[in-house]
Amino acid sequence: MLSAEEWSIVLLSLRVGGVAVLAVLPLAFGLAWLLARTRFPGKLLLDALVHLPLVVPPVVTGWILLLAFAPAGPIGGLIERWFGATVLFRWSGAAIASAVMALPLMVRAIRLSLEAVDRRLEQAARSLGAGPWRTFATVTLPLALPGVLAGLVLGFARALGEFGATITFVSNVPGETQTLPLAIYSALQLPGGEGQVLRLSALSVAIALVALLGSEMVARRAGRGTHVL
Amino acid sequence: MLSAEEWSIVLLSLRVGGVAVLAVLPLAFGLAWLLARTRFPGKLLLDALVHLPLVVPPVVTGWILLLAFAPAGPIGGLIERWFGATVLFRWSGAAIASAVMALPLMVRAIRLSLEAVDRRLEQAARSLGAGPWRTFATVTLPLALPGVLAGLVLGFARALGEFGATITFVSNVPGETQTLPLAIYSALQLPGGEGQVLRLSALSVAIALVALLGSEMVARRAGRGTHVL
Amino acid sequence: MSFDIDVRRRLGETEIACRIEPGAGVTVLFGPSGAGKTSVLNMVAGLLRPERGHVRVGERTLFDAAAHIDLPPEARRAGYVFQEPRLFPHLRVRANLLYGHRKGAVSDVDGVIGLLGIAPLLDRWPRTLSGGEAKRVAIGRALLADPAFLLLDEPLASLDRPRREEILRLLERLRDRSGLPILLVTHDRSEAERLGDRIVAFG
Amino acid sequence: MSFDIDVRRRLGETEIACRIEPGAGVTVLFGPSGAGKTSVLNMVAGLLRPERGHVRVGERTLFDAAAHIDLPPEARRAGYVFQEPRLFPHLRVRANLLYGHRKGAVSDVDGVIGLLGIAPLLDRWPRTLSGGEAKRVAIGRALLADPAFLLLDEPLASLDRPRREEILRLLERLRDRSGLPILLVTHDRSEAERLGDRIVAFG
Amino acid sequence: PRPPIVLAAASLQESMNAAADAWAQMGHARPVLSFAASSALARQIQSGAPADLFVSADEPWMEAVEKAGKLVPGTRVAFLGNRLVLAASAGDRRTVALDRAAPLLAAIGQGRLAMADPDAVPAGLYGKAALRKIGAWDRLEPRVVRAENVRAALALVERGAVPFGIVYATDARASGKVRIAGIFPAATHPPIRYPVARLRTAASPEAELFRRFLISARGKAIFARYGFTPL
Ligand SMILES: Nc1ncnc2c1ncn2[C@@H]1O[C@H](COP(=O)(O)OP(=O)(O)OP(=O)(O)O)[C@@H](O)[C@H]1O
Ligand SMILES: Nc1ncnc2c1ncn2[C@@H]1O[C@H](COP(=O)(O)OP(=O)(O)OP(=O)(O)O)[C@@H](O)[C@H]1O
Ligand SMILES: [Mg+2]
Ligand SMILES: [Mg+2]
Repeated sequence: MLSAEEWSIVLLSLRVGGVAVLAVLPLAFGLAWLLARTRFPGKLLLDALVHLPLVVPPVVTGWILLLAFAPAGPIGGLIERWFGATVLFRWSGAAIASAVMALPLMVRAIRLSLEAVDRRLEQAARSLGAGPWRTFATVTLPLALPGVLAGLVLGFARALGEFGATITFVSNVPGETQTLPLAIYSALQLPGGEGQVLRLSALSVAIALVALLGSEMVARRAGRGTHVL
Repeated sequence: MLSAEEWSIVLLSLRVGGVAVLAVLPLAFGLAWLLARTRFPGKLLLDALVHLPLVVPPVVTGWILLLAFAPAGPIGGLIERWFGATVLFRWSGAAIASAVMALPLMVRAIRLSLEAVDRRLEQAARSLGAGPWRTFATVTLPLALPGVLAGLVLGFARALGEFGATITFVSNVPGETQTLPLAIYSALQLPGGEGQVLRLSALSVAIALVALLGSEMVARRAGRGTHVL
Repeated sequence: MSFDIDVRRRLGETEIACRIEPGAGVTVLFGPSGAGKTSVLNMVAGLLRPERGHVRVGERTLFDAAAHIDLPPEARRAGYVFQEPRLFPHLRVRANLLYGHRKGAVSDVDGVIGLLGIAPLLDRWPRTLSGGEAKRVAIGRALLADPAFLLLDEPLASLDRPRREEILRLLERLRDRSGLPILLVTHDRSEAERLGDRIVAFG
Repeated sequence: MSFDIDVRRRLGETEIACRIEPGAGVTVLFGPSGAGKTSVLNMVAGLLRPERGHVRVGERTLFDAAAHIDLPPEARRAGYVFQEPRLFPHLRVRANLLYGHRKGAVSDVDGVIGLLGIAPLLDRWPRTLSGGEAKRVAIGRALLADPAFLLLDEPLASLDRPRREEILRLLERLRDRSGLPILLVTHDRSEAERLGDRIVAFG
Repeated sequence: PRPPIVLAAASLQESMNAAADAWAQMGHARPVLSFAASSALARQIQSGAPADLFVSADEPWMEAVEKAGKLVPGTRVAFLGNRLVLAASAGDRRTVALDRAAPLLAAIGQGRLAMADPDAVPAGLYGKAALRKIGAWDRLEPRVVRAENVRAALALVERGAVPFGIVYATDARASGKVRIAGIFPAATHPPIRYPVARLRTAASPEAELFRRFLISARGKAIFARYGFTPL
């Protein structure tokens, strides 16, 4: 059904998208929390900063990432010094690009759900002896779960489709950074590559469908209590 | 400050993004409603279809749009027949591309908010004599407003950054389809174009910032009643 | 004008059945917690669909399983005070009160507001109201919707004695002057005996 | 063990001030709707911060504006039954009841559940509960959190008479045996007189 | 040893893959090939990305990389050439002379002409120069459809969205859905040359060997099969 090469592209895409979305989830949640629950000077600026990867064309995001993560760049220098490694041409770099592109979508979705959480339930938890952390873990987080799930789905879908930032940042290295969209790009460069393009696109869609199905199932399980029929 | 050419690019981007997002909003709301409130066979498929433009790389989306809207294509043929016009190489085509790319983000955000609306309030409205439409307009819609606003912001930001589908679908026609990202792409192709890239990117960010500010203000006004302090 | 109700509905484990013979005035639903009182009101209001039976108020048939009649809630003209206030959080108190009010309707807006003592609250958001204040606004909202009958689910719980007295008197007046049929849920026996022309024991 | 409360706080237009001198047993807060009873309970529970004054329970100072003491809610060990049930919608009744329950705590879980008559509800979701059922679960949840004192905001509203009687007896036992200080809001004078060692009139 | 990482312009995808296959058949480790726009690759190199060889689709980007000091001096060689052609959809039987404006203007008429962005992308820049030279640019500029790259311009012709496109001879030859309606005389535009160079960051001992293979007669012969002109 799938050639060995296609399999490896699919696995790479899953790894890049999965790692990207899961790794960036805590950051996304933290940012969503700051934006939903706190007031501080410069909040609007942070909000804008989070939206940046959406507003600026992906190639520019990729270029900025390149400047930051290059061996001579501010972050790349540190990584080089501490780990003796680079993320350029590496799947970890592709995951970084996907994570950055997915971030605004995840933050918005989580923020929407956090804003809808009834604070009086958190008060009830506190009065029942739960500290802020337990309250967060047992009340806030479960009640914000629809947003977290939506964020994961949106972010993962975005990561699956991410092209411009990735190719600009970590190039198009088969087996390392050549995820599905980059493979599709390569196929598009070939005369008569349309068949391959459609095949790979269908693969993307199939993966997304499975992810969606999974998220809907989790949402249904988790929503049994909260959703009014 | 801005050259006449830059001004016209900015205005075009605003028009394309604004028209795209406002025109697709009713559709997005309708889809969000279907997904949030109804059950029907094939719902998951519709859900997946909505996510498609996110999952598939933008160039592929652009390519599919091209196939559909080309004079020989199924939709393009109809437009040609009825209006004697084409959207190819026209700003209307750029708006279509942006709308398609923005759709999944808008649907998700609106759906999240719709799912959080307390149905018992709708029941109360009905018992007070409001028919389904009045209930929708005076209760459901205002309570889902955070999601609508988030959807508009996300969609507009996405439209501002939309590149791959646009250039593939309607190409890069100055004054007609050359929005900010396309102008940025052109500048990126030339050695030494970085200054121009940064300048145009800053413009995008400034526009997004204004849009964000506006949406936050509307959200604050609308949220006075609903948000627990 | 009076209720003529005979409904049945299963909710989870609970089988709810209620029969109210025609008879004017205030009908009190009395019964232990969980007996199905709220569910009956919901069925009369059109918010919960009975499995069988009928709901008639005066001449009007609101629901009849056999005849396939099922008026939507907005056509039933119920003045429903829910067990919990259910105020619209995005509307100020004034807009909540007037939500169901039609221009030119008979109800005396200022009179109701004054009697319920909610005049100082008109510009407030519902979330800033105390429990009893919210309850009073909910009563006002139902009364101002120009209802053809009233469904009151513990309307006087969490109200202090003087307020309770005034609202009781208002309900008595509505019953006596306009002949408005009233279906009242209460756990207070004195309330039930004072207002109730008939008491339907339950569960 | 007793309350020693003196708090002040402005909410919108309302100036809320409450002073409760030390004294054992059940203190009833009695007053018209909107007087500030719920707000006082919130200040004692640590959910609303007084502008000045102090809150002491027994030997413990929970709040003292002058001494800059302000224990967080979770450290106060209040057993708070809110005016509205505030059950966690994502947890079943059982998990709601046990939310504040620590292993090895003295409270008798089965006893409380039996007494409140909520044993058949344990596997249900809160949204399927009737008003009185939800209220009883909320009472159980507060009692099982092993509280150092109780804050009860109209705990018996929307409960039928037999239930009400049983819960009243439970509260009396708690007061008499464990000497648990109780702050009770009620609009029912008979309830107030029966339970209240002191009645603080308000507003 | 680690195989060399070769950053190559996207338009070289097929031919470079063939060259890499041939190299691997000679018993070497197959180089890792990364295809993207020359601009993207050049920026990666400028930022210090650790690659071995760079094959650009035009000289200016190679120039920029050299100026940034990223090349090993003396390793830069322009080894391939290409031609610029007018592609028409396969059903179109016309041939168009491209040494003057009139035939082209007549052929396009009120239609449109696809090409890579004439202000940015190399193929577009060459095309614009050629149209200028034959005096057709001013008349045709409003009719030009600017595509993301030369392949995208070709795709527009393939799908019938536009009747004509200016593309590289190699692209037009490889596509089964277009015909070459005319070839721009070499004198009408700057020479189209593909330079290769070894990068300072090159760590693979094979890098230099592969570069030499590419510019050898054997190497160039492979590219010639795909329509490139060996230089
Ligand atoms: N955010 C606010 N803004 C303005 N007023 C407020 C706000 N919160 C509470 N209030 C007012 O403070 C007063 C005290 O409220 P509280 O809930 O303590 O009353 P209560 O005595 O419990 O009344 P009830 O018996 O009706 O429950 C009320 O008049 C209420 O309207
Ligand atoms: N979705 C459901 N699933 C299972 N049981 C339900 C559901 N909805 C309601 N019930 C049960 O139906 C019964 C009737 O509920 P209802 O709210 O009508 O009671 P009630 O008489 O109003 O009680 P209360 O005086 O406590 O408000 C209750 O036992 C309740 O638990
Ligand atoms: Mg009830
Ligand atoms: Mg209160």
